Amino acid sequence: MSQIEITPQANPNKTAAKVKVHSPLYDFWRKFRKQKLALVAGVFVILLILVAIFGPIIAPYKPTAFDYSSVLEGPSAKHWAGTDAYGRDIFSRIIVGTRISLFVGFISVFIGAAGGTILGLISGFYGKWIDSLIMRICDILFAFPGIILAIGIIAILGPGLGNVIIAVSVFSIPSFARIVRSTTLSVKTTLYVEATRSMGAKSRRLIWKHIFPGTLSSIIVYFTMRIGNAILTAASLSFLGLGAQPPSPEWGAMLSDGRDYLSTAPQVAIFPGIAIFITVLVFNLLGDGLRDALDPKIKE
Amino acid sequence: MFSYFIKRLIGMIPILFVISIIIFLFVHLIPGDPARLVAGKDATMADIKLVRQELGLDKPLPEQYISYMTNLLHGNLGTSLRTKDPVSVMLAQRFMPTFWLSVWSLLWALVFGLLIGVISATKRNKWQDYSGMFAAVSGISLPSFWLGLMLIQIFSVQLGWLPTGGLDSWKSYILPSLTLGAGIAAVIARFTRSSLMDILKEDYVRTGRAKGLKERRVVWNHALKNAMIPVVTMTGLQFGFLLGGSVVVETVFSWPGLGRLLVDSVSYRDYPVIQAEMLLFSLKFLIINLGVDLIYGYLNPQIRYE
Amino acid sequence: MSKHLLEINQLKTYFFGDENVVPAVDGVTITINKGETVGIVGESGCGKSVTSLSIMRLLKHTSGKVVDGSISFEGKDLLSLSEREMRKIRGNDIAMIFQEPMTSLNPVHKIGRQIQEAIEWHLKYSKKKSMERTIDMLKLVGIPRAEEIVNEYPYQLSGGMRQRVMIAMAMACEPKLLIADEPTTALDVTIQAQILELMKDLKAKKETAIMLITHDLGVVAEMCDRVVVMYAGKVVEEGDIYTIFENPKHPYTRGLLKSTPKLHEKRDRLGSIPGNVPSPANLPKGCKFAPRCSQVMEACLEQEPVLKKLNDGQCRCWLYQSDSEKEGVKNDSSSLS
Amino acid sequence: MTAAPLVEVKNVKKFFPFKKGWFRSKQFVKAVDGVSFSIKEGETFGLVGESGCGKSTTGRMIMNLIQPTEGEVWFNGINLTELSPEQLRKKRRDFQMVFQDPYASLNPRLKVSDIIQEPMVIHGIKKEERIHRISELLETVGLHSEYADRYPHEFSGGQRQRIGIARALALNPKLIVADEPVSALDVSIQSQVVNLLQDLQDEFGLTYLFIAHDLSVIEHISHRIGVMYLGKLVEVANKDSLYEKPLHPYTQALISAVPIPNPRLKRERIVLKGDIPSPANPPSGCPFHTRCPKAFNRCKIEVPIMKKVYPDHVVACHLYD
Amino acid sequence: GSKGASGSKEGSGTSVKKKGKDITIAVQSNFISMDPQDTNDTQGYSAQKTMMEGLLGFDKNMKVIPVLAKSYKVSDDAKEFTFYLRKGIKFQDGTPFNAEAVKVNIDRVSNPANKLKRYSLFSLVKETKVINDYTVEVILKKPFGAMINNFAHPAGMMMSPKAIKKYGKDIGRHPVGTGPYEFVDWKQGDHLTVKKNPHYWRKGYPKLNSITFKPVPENGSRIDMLKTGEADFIYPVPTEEAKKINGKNGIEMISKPSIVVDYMSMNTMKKPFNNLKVRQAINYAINKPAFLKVVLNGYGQPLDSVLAPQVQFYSKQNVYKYDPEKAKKLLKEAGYGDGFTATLWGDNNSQAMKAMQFIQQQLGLVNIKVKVTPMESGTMDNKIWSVQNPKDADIQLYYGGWSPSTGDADWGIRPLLGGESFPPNSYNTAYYKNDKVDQLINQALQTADPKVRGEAYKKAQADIWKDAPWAFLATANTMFAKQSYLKGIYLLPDGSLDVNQAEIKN
Ligand SMILES: Nc1ncnc2c1ncn2[C@@H]1O[C@H](COP(=O)(O)OP(=O)(O)OP(=O)(O)O)[C@@H](O)[C@H]1O
Ligand SMILES: Nc1ncnc2c1ncn2[C@@H]1O[C@H](COP(=O)(O)OP(=O)(O)OP(=O)(O)O)[C@@H](O)[C@H]1O
Ligand SMILES: [Mg+2]
Ligand SMILES: [Mg+2]
Repeated sequence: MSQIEITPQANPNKTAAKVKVHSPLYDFWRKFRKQKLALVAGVFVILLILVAIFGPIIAPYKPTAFDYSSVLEGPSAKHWAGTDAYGRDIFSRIIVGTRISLFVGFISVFIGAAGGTILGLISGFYGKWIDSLIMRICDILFAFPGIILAIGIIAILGPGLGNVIIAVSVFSIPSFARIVRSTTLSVKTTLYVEATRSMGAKSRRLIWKHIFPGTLSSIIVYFTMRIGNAILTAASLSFLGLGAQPPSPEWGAMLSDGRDYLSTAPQVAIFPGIAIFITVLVFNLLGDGLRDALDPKIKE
Repeated sequence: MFSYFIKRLIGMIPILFVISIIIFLFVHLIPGDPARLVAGKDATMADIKLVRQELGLDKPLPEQYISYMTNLLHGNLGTSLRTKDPVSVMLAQRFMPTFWLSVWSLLWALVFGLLIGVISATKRNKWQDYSGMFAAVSGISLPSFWLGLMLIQIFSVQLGWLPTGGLDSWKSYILPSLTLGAGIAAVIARFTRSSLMDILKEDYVRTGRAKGLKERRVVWNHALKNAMIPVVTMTGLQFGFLLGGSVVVETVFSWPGLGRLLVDSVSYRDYPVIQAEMLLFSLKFLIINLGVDLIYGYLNPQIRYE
Repeated sequence: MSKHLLEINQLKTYFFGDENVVPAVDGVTITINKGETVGIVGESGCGKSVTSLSIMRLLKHTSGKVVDGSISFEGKDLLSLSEREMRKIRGNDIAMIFQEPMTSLNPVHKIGRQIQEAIEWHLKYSKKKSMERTIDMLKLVGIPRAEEIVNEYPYQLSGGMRQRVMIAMAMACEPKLLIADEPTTALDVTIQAQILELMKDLKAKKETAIMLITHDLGVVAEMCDRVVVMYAGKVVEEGDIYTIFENPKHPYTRGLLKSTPKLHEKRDRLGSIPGNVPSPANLPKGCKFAPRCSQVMEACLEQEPVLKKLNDGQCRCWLYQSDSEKEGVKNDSSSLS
Repeated sequence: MTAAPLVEVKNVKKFFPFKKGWFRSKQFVKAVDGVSFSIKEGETFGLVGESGCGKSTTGRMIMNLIQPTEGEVWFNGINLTELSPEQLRKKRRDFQMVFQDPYASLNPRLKVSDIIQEPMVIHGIKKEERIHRISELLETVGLHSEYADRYPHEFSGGQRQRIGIARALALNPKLIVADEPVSALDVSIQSQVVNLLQDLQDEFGLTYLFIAHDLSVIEHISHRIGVMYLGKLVEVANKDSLYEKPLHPYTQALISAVPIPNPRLKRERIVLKGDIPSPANPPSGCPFHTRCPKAFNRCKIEVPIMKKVYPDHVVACHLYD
Repeated sequence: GSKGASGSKEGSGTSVKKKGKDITIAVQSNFISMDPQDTNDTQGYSAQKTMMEGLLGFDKNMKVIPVLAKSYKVSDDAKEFTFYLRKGIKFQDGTPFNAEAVKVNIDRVSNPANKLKRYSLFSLVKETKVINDYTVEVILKKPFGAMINNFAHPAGMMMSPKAIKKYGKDIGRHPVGTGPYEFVDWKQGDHLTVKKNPHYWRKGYPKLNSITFKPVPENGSRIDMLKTGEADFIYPVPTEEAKKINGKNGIEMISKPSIVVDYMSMNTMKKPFNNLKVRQAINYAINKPAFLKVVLNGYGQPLDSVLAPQVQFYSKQNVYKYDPEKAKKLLKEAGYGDGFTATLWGDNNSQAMKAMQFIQQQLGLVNIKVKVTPMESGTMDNKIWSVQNPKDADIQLYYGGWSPSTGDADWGIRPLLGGESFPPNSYNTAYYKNDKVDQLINQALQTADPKVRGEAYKKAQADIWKDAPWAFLATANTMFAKQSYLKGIYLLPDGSLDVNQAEIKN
């Protein structure tokens, strides 16, 4: 018989060179590239980031420049998004405000997500008293009404944008923790986690390498969803005098300003509203794309 | 299961105790002098002094805490510094409107959210998906005051069908609950979609199809229950927040609920009311979380509580 | 001979990946008659499951698509039925037992409910009656304490029990055609024996035709009337059971038989077919089996043979093609190995 | 081969608690109910038995994935049940498992290369070595090395199981608990894998606990075989003895039920009657008496104990007293 | 004096008709208490005034008028006040109104042990004597010239002595007075309803059957209620919307000058505001007409004294004309040619934020960099009033508003600018202390003689104006809107409502 038996020592040198493993990043990009909508959203996000960086340069007017001769004007060629009660150019304010809003929205949710994810993983994975402890802490955080928490945090740390970010992060920690915990609970029972445990994996590795990726898609979805929420929360904090100080053009604060002019000069609220909407939309679309690209089972 | 339930209920007692201490300290740490705020804008120092005595705020903090706790243990939540009403009566008055509003909002949100989520997940990347998700993103990013005022414009001012606010009849619930529900529906829709999309790839969904079941039945009966765990978590949270009362919606719709009471109490540093409300919120979250955990157990039989 | 119950003709089912097209099933022709049991054997990945999913039209939610060929069931063209008409057939006229017992049952529904559902749906039974039938079915497939098991969840059962549940589910509506994708793989022999008996019974009583996908040649020998051997998305040999076991034509079929361990047979090593199943993304040019074949010829590497009708079956191999097709590559099989 | 046993299982039991309804008291599924056996180094111990009789549970207890309710598991002279978690973790590289379910035991989010690497990463093997070994292992189990770049869901069942085997082999363990490793494989690959496992054993002196229900494979690969029924071992013998003169009626039934790949051969089968009893509520006396064609009165009352009938052949049956 | 009135009399749109005589009034916030002696919000008084009356009261222009008292007499030393009561008046619970009832009320509020919020208005009362059934005499501990206005203040409204006895501390939930309407029910946060008092002493009144007050905090919602007819009267009306709704759908918008002053105080004890030139420069640097236009949408007047024109003893001063050049010059003279940086504190409501941003921009033009810090009220209170020693005060600029609810100059000047009113005692956030002014304030309190008092306040106002401890900004108008069929309803300059003569004329 002329057949070749497959043995463990079969030409190790020859085959070793043949292994070609693409980096996960490459795979990810290859898949992400296929998601047209997410790509467009990604371009928008980059655009937003550019606007955030170069906002003050590209804005046609100074965002704080008052002009009492043109107060509460509707959109026109001169003022694309009209003017507010002080005659400030709303379009310029939105452009310049991108930085603050994006920063607050993104960073605060990021911190909240990071904290919440760690807590949720630990809680779901270890169970028992650690789970109870963490979940009870979350309960307490949940039970603290937002404003009280914010006032408290700012009272302890002092006012300022940085502390607003902390306050908003603290808001989102328990939500993330609970979401991550619940997915952890179901991923934990899978056979592949048991298989990895049987190899002698440390808990830390089990959590990060095997359970965490399983929770990632719900994290991403919630993350992108929270960004809009965070911008609005930060706005209400500025409104309490706890955040970005006037006249800095923070979107949420602009939106709240517009509340008084909703029927007389709707542009004051509508345009910042649209800015928030677009931001939330593109982050959501991007999140969906990321999620799909991270999911090995989807092939399209 | 039952003993688990009882255990959790008993477990709440020490938690509530700890929470009450945290709440007390936290509330007293917030800057602001209730005596001055309660006494009013043109009060004199003498007025303020009187108010402070009247409210017992002149005593040292530990003494105040002890009397707060003894009252609490006797089931006495104290009286409002501002209105001098018993706090329990105030909360009772405000709780039911908030509760029913929350329930209605949640119902709307579940109906719309699940519907949109399921349709989007099953019609992935078709126009139904895109419009569903567009609606959901709108729900997330639309400030509720805006939505509320728009609804009033349309349904009250233009069409004259529904009242602009207040709580007079069942009609009063419609607009505020829709406003509140929109954001939650959006969240539920997003979660349902993403979670359901995962589940639809599972083998047992294929088994359902192989049985010849209608796609609708496969999705709603077989896939959805599996997909509900993250959705239930979210919904529980949202219900909790709802029960706290939404300041914005209560303001827009002149709703006699807990949210406005809290804001008023905070701006007047009405300690007994703030403390009682926060204690109520804690209890409410504990109960909701317990409920959510029990629902987990129902949804995923493999998660067992012993 | 009566009309064929199922006729698969030149079926081609491809998967469309992001970079390549995977021809998982590439021109398969199978016929099954009423009451007949046809075994489909072949190496893992050769397209057996995809063929069965194509029949059931369950590829809709994957990247797979039937690109060519036809499937007719009782004269109806399954591929052109509406989804609604197809639903009436699924689970009722054609039932399927899936390969993966662990993931094919819904983890959050009770066992009983999952079986009952199909009975209620297709046979229009009442709740109570369908539950009774469910319990009967479970008992039939040898599930202990069936009355209790109906109220349990899949995770509480061992793999074998789950597979029996799957079988009970598939047989509950007494289908005309049962597609069994490795139905006894996870079972122990005593239960396997019971189930095989059960399937034989069903076949005898209801004239159920069975398409039995398996790699256990023992099961094939016991159950089947005819055998279709597949390799790399194609049928390589087809013949009645005795021919296949006693006079296998294709080198692949022969290899398979040699690889099968037999009871009381003392061998130091099992025979085996060397090499791997070619990856469907880059199949060899000529005969797909050529790289692993012990009787490979020049022609094998150049051109793919056709499925040729022989007097006792069909075979896709140059060894049996007519002289004019073979030309100069006759008889020197060993010279190339 | 005469050295001290590598694995010694001493009277292990595993009772899973379960509850019905909210108020009823706890009941137990006696998945494994007092099993003892030992495996010598370099030996293959085959474990056969009906589905649900506790084979996997026994395997998982040896792997220390679940704690025995009672009893001890000794490995290489160490009582695994007494080790600290960290000591146990380190020890784990010496015993690996191949799982019954090739679908759920591979992390769907990891590539094949990562799955196979995982045990090596866990036990701190250098990267170059790992890369080298991945392709070696893939070839070993009969997969193209280009598959390293794919995800498990892109494979058919048999292919996945080979990945699982490659993973178990990665650390050159002393013991492999193979829980029905070939039942999802087609014959040609099954024979390759069985041959492969045998080769590995010859070369590295590996020890196997080989769980299967295919008696012909078990016969081929095992040196000694244990037959389980309802959480208990009913017969342990070396291969030749077991297949030539099976003693326990259950073993006899098992062997007679194996399908023979010969369409003309119609054998006399011992068909077992009756339902398989529930492990939550096992019958009194001999657990098999409810289905045993040779049962007599004593079987219902008295639990048979293991007796040596031939050298290297023990059985728990009243017929041989 | 309705010089600033800008409401049109008749709506130009379709006129709307009303069925029945029950009206709904939408107000901004929740009521806190119905005990006038324990109330400190104007809105609470608006509701109470439907049910209760005082010995004296205010007319439309904040002039003191007799109500339950026919007339009164004040001793020269402003220590003894004698009231002659109307006869035949009964409280809504049937208790007769007489001197004894007055004594019960005044005793209650002037007793510190009762810890009532309005104690301070009556803290000087030494005793109340019943002279006969319809004559009472109130004797003060020391002269207090402004006392008559305190009696006219809604805190001086009379409650039934029987009810006080019956309900004790709970009287705030069960108001019983002599007013044209009697209490029906009150659900916190939802509504408060009063109905016609059939035994009201003034013949022909009231003309409505019932009034329901509803707290509607959202500006837009209040207007919508008016549009849908759910409300017949709303206040306040946001200035932004005022012009838009006026005249449509039978809605009338009415705006009248108030006694509320908008100002920005400057900490006169701290650099650079201890320099008069700096303070004057700031006054010159702010364009008041622009302030009115931007912040108040034109509904208001420039502030031309520390008091609003309708406050008793107001005296007009020469407005600091908008002159940025002069401001710059003054700053240069003061040594701040390159400007400086300062922080401006204020409330976080939208009107205050607007005002502060306006000031920020205006001062920016003269090189003063202002950092605006709007604060939640509790937090700000803490920052301002927890300071024990003036030297520790962090406050630099503070934007605020003040309404002297007694309508008298004393309450408009002393708490804000009196030398003894530094925080935490009172509201002198400018830390302004001018001995001469203090002396004048004191002098005015020693007598009830309007001439003497007027003279003193005139001088004081002039001195303060010169010292410029504030940037004098504006007095805002009161704003309300109603259905055109609703007549005889108006807001007093202090922002409280008078519904007693309201009627429906379709
Ligand atoms: N969803 C899918 N996406 C891409 N390729 C697939 C998919 N399902 C199956 N394939 C490919 O199609 C080919 C045939 O697969 P199939 O499952 O039919 O094999 P099989 O004969 O059933 O094997 P086994 O005996 O292992 O079950 C395989 O190469 C597999 O990789
Ligand atoms: N986690 C668990 N909780 C409760 N019961 C369990 C659990 N795992 C297994 N069992 C029960 O224990 C018994 C033995 O299960 P086990 O998986 O060991 O069987 P097995 O011999 O491996 O069967 P198979 O051949 O089907 O794999 C079964 O009755 C099963 O229902
Ligand atoms: Mg298959
Ligand atoms: Mg098993």
